Amino acid sequence: MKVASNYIKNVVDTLKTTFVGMKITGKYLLQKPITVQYPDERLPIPNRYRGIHYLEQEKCINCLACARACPIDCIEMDAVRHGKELEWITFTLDYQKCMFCELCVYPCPKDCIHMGTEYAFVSYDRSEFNHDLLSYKGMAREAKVRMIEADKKKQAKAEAKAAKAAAEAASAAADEGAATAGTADEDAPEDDTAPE
Amino acid sequence: MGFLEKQFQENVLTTKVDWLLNWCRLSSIWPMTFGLACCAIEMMAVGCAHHDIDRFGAGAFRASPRQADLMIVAGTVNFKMAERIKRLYDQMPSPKYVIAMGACATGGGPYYKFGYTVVKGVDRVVPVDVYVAGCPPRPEALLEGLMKLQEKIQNSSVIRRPARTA
Amino acid sequence: MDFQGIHDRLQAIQAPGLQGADEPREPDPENKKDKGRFGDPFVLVDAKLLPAFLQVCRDDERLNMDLVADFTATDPAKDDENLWINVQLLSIGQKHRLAIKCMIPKANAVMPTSVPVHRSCQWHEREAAEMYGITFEGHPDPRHILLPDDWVGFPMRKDYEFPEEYHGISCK
Amino acid sequence: MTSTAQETHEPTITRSDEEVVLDSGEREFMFDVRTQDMEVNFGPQHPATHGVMRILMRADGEVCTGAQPHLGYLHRCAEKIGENVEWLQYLPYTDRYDYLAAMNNNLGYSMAVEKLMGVEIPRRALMIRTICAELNRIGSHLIAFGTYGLDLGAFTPFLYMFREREWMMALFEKICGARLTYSYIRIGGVFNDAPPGWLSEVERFCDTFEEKWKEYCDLLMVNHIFVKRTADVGVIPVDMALDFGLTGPMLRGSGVDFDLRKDMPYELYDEIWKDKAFEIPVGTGEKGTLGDCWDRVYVRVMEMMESIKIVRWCLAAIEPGPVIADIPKTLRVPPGEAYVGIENPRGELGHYVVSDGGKVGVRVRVRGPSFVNLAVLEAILPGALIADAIAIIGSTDIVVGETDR
Repeated sequence: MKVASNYIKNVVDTLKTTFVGMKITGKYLLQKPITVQYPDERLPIPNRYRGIHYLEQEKCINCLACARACPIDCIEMDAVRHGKELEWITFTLDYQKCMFCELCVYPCPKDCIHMGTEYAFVSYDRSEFNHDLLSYKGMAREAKVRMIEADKKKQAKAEAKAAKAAAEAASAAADEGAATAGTADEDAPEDDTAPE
Repeated sequence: MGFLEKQFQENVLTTKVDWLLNWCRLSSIWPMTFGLACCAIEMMAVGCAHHDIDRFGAGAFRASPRQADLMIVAGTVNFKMAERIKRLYDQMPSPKYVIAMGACATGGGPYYKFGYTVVKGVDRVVPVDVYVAGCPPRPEALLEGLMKLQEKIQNSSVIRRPARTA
Repeated sequence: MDFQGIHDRLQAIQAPGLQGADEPREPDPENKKDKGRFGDPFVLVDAKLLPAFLQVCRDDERLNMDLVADFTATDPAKDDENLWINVQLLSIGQKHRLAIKCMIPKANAVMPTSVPVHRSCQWHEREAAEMYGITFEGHPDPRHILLPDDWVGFPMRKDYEFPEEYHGISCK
Repeated sequence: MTSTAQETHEPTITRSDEEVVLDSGEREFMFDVRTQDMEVNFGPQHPATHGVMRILMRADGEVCTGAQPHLGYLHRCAEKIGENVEWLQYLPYTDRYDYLAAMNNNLGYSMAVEKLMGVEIPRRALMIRTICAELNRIGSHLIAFGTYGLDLGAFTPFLYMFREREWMMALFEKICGARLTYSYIRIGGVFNDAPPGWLSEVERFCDTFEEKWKEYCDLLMVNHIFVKRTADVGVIPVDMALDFGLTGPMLRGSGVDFDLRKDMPYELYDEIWKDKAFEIPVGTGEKGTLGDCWDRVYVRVMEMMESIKIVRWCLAAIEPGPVIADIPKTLRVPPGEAYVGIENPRGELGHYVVSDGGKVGVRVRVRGPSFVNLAVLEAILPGALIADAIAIIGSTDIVVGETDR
């Protein structure tokens, strides 16, 4: 008898709890679905999202701080320095290794490498993941202009100095002339470093 | 087949058949439940309500490789697992596709340098069709990868099958 | 109980293999090269008597160390001739911890197993054995646990060289 | 699953002399059914292994007579990496062993290094750390509970639980920018202050979650089928639990009232516990024997609510202030060794760090709770039915990233 009553109790319990479950499921039947229709509508990406990197190349000074901070050395950068201006050769970030930890962003002294809100990066070929962050190779136009101007200034200054020194050497007395030339030598490098 | 192959190349009928077959294939890519590591959680998220992968016809996660078309390698592959992956891939019926999800499956990821047991890229074991970057990628990125795969299937030809290299 | 109390108790019951204690200290201001030692205090135990020591810790009612929280090894440096065995004990009843350290020579890394005392040591010892090349005498299941069975070398040793390839898959 | 026949003798059925008299007075005869012993390989590719783990089971008919877990299918050399990268650079790797509770891992590692350095953490940072760790505990238990339902054949709760988890992940995304691998709790505090409006959104999450939590209980915990499949299955007695060194919900499910947050408090838990803001749920044996699968799931489900209480306490007490202590950019950790165990969703996560005063650690040892908890399968699977094996494995709630590291 007890077996039969147990059996009936089991059946009743099952039906009862199933009904409770179905009630909850049914409650959601008429609600608006939460699915995001991805390619058409997109979830808002917060500002702090750690997505694909981008680089403000004009600010970068090729100090290698980000490359050193990276736990897996996925940043490779190389540039040639012309006076104050940089000629970029390469700045790549390897997404085959990168783990989006943001440790490269904070050591930057010029605050020029950032993580953007772009997240979808797919490819048929994994070598494409060796991502080039440079927006231009070589030198920027402004930098080139600045460099040429600086060069010109430098040249002009050197010429002026040479002319002055020659004139002084020619006109003034020998012992006084040497002292003035010394001060001119000290002034010259400071002028070079202010091309703007 | 050599003679027939030439006959059917630029035919209106074959292009239509191609289109139809490709359309059938790309709208029902059944992936295999094959979660390895962290990326598997995002793969589960793709299957859930927010990013419902069923909208692309790829929501029927199969437990058996015999019923699956797509292997999403979601996570780090190490040497012990690599031979199992190879075996699972061999068990899948053709045409079969592989998505390498995340940095670890793509090229070793964060374990590239000191991971002595980590395979540096699952393409050393099985051929990969689409790579998805991220560690782990957002669910949307995986959907993007799936769409890229569908694009690839759409552009392939059934009659002129490209030689696959294992 | 704090560490001092545990150490006193261990001395009072004459725990087998107890060799001493090491407590953290501030750097010596006079000696510039001394950087001090920070962190946790621990007791030094003879590796050969570790199972007996663990049993005493478990059975003594004042110490009552029920759990082996962690059992691991450490290779301190490439040119160091010893490996460390680090055991962390936890008492659920008394709510205290005890750190144990043993030294075993790298040249002859053999010590008795602690599995008869705590079964939780079984997997920890298997891991330590494959990673550091320590032989646990009397271990019931001395197989590899994390690495493949045919793996060569002991990866966690400081002088380990990374493999070139494994079963035809290149590691570079 | 693949199976291989071991012996080829014919199945025989013999009636044993024992007979059992049930309470109802009916007599039940025990039959000795001798069948071939089979080896059943469970995994590594199986939807119910929660990752890649292989269990080699020996089955005699329907009964499992032996089980041997095989690990290492996700061994990622985390400890070796810890000896090769700088202290701060190791932090992102801590995300990746227990990837369901990355905040807790960050917290454990940071606390171990802080213990060596002796840094004092600003109070606001402690608050945010606690909030994040507890929210992540909820998220982790949601997955554990949801996938457990999935293993036992209930698909719908899984979808519901992922809905809440998506919200929780969106919260984390707002504060640190990643969904799964946060690296947010850093050595010395937290990395970034909470953005404006974040704390009030956490509050809204708590309100909504409390309602939904009741639904989950109705859906699964009292469901008759669920109870039948979990009660009296996979019982772990207290002695066995202690012998195997189990911690966390596995231990509390066996009725031991031990939680590191209460018994060996760290960070702010001392204060919160003294305020009686939360309780430690312990298995009661309500539906079956004490220490069965149902009790373990029960502990996890109740813990979610306690986490909500802790979050609410922090939200009420949080004050503005700095969020990170003044630590140098390149960490030089003073020499010494420290072990810190914290209460992860799965048990005690221990970090044992050794430093020699340099930039790079000498040893970073991770004591993963899953690794220890998994070992108990060797003892509880033999004697269980093959059909119950899934229920038992699911109730241990392992994350393979942590067992293998």
